[in-house]
Amino acid sequence: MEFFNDFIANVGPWLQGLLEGIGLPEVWARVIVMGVGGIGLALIPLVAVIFLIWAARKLIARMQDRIGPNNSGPYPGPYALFQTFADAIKMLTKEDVIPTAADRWVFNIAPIVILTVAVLIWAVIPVGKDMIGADLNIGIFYVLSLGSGGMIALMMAGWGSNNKYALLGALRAVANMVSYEVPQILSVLTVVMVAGSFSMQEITKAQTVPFLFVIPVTALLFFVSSLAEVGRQPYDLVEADSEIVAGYFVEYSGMKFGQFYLSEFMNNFAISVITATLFLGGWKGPFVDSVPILGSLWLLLKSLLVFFVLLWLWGTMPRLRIDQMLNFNWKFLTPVALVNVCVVALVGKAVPPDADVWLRVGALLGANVLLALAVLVVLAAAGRLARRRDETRQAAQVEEASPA
Amino acid sequence: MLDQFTFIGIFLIVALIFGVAPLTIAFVLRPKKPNPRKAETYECGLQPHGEAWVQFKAQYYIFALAFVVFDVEAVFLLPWALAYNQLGLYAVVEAIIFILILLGALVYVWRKNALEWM
Amino acid sequence: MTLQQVLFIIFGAVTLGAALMVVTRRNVFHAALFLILSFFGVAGLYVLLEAPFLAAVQLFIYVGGIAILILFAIMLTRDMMNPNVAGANRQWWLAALVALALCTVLGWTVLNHQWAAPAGDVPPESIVNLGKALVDPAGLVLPFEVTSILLLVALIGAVTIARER
Amino acid sequence: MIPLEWYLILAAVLFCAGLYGVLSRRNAVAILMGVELMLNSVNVNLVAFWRYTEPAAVTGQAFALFVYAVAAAEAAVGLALIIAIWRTRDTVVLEEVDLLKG
Repeated sequence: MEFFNDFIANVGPWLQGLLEGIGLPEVWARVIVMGVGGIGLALIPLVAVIFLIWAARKLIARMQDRIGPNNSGPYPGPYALFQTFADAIKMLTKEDVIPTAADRWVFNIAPIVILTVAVLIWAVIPVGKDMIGADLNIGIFYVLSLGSGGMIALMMAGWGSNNKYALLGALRAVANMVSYEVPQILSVLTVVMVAGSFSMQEITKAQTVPFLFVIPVTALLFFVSSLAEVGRQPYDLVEADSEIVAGYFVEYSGMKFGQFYLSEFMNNFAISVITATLFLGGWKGPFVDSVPILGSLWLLLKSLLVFFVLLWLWGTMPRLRIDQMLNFNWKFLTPVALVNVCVVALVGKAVPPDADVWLRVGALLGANVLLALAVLVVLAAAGRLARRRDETRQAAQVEEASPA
Repeated sequence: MLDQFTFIGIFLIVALIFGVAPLTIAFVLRPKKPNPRKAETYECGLQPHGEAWVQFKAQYYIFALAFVVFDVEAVFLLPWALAYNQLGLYAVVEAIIFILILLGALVYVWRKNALEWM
Repeated sequence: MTLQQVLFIIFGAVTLGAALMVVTRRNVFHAALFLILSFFGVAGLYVLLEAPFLAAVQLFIYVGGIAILILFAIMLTRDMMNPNVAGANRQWWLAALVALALCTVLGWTVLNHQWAAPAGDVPPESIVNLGKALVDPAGLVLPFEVTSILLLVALIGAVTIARER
Repeated sequence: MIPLEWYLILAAVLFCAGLYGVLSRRNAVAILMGVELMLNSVNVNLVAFWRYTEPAAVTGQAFALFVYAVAAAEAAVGLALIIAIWRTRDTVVLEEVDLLKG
């Protein structure tokens, strides 16, 4: 029974013992165990994404009053569950077209880089109690710094295609990603301040109360900026099909296109899991102490909840224009994030260090609610001011136009 | 610590394999029937007009610029945030001054209308 | 040879090889991509030096920030793809001579000096200590605040210069 | 353990590669890339000395951080200048931008 309770934690030492039994030196046995663990870890997002693509199609269809993939017709599997597999096989057997004008090397390497980066993020995500690839002491910062690799891949794709739409899409995508990285890292900063660690595992453990209920403003900032970072609706102007056809991957076909598509969904799932880990308590939940494997289930449920919110926005939000997107970031999110860091820093110090956990939580929550209210008041005032200015300008125009 | 980074290194190799494997499988499976029409640059069915590497607005650069500045700021604040629980009010005020100076920069750029998308 | 030394040679080869490509490639976009590869190599060296925080900073600021700026600048000033323009100027051989001479001098100096053996381990809380020192009145608080001013000046100056009027 | 000399030699070669780039390239952006290489080599040196002589002190890492800030500011302003020059003179080849000769 003990073994099943802690299944994953036992496989590693068992495999290592087995390998050393056949006479491998300890170092190599360790490397092989790590490699096997790594493959297992990398398979998680891949398998999850295959089903999430199906779920996304199904749910979006429902939101748009369609049926989506279903039992009838040629869809494979019950409820067309295996449709994504069929799509994958189709992608694999499609011809690969490289435009003559393309910069071949850059064009071919971009899809490899983007998928590699999407997989690499998973090394530091705690997928359960004591189940984590590497509990780095720079954990969350590692995730953020990998994001820059994704940007480079987009630039490579856009440039390498030698196509106007692709380059325009890549520029938009990168402008989008770089802008929203500022509120994202500032909200992570707040989390680090409250949790006192970069390590994803420590951040999870620090959440006696999920951070969503301690620093809700930060949670919202993080989710919105992550959404922009992965280019999901309403920020899908980077690949707006109706304007720039598909953006940076317009020239890609076959499996290279598939890799972009796959990495996009992997990133969507990754931000869901990271949001769940940072703000919803990760693998924490009832009975985790006695049955550790339950932690993974809790994490999965929480991530799916976040992913559902993401799909919900996808199904309902219209696309933003680039000026709206940049305005929203630089004139709203970034100042709010900066002020938020200051407020949390001050309130955290105002509460005496030996105070009760609940007092601290209450103070932070109260400060956050006040901050949110203040932001709303300022927004309303600014909106009123803008409207009044418009009205006076219109009145002036009318006066000018009418004969005296 | 190096043990954890050994895992990261191994995971990097695994991730690279994951990145290359689909392309390799596709390379074996896919048909190869190239023709010059197919390999033309896509421009909604028309003949591509002019060069693709056209010049873009300097506005993109302004936003990247603002990003780099705030990026560096965040990197300076990260160690401070990590040590936050062990710091006194004095240290917090110093960091807030640091943030306010940059907020001032943002406001200045905003007032100068450099953040407008033209 | 230990595993660390093998890794050093790999990262070092990546860094230097990419750096050489940066300075010799005529296509500036390719040079910029090799520059990014070189940054990755340096990040690997930082991990070997047990400074993972700096490795992440390297990726974050250099790859995510400065490299993006360089790529944007290349796209905004597209003349560089012109095949009629030579990559190197007429004094390139002189430049190579100077670089080689400096390299020899530096290498000779390094190899003729008895360097101390590693002095102890990196404390596990070194990042926390860094955070404390940055806001410590007796420590680095002045450079810390001055950095903020530097960034302010850089932002305002660069925006003023780069804006289209 | 890796001898300190290895890092120093590597940084020296990296610095010289950057120097060669700065001296020999015609394109302003490429020259800037050479400068970035040189700054990187300096940082490698700083961190290596920190690790091998005073790993308990924070100054090594802190100095590297300040170098990052300076590098970012330098790149931001330098590239802005290049863009401004491009806009007024339509070139990024520095040999053609010697105002005094007109």
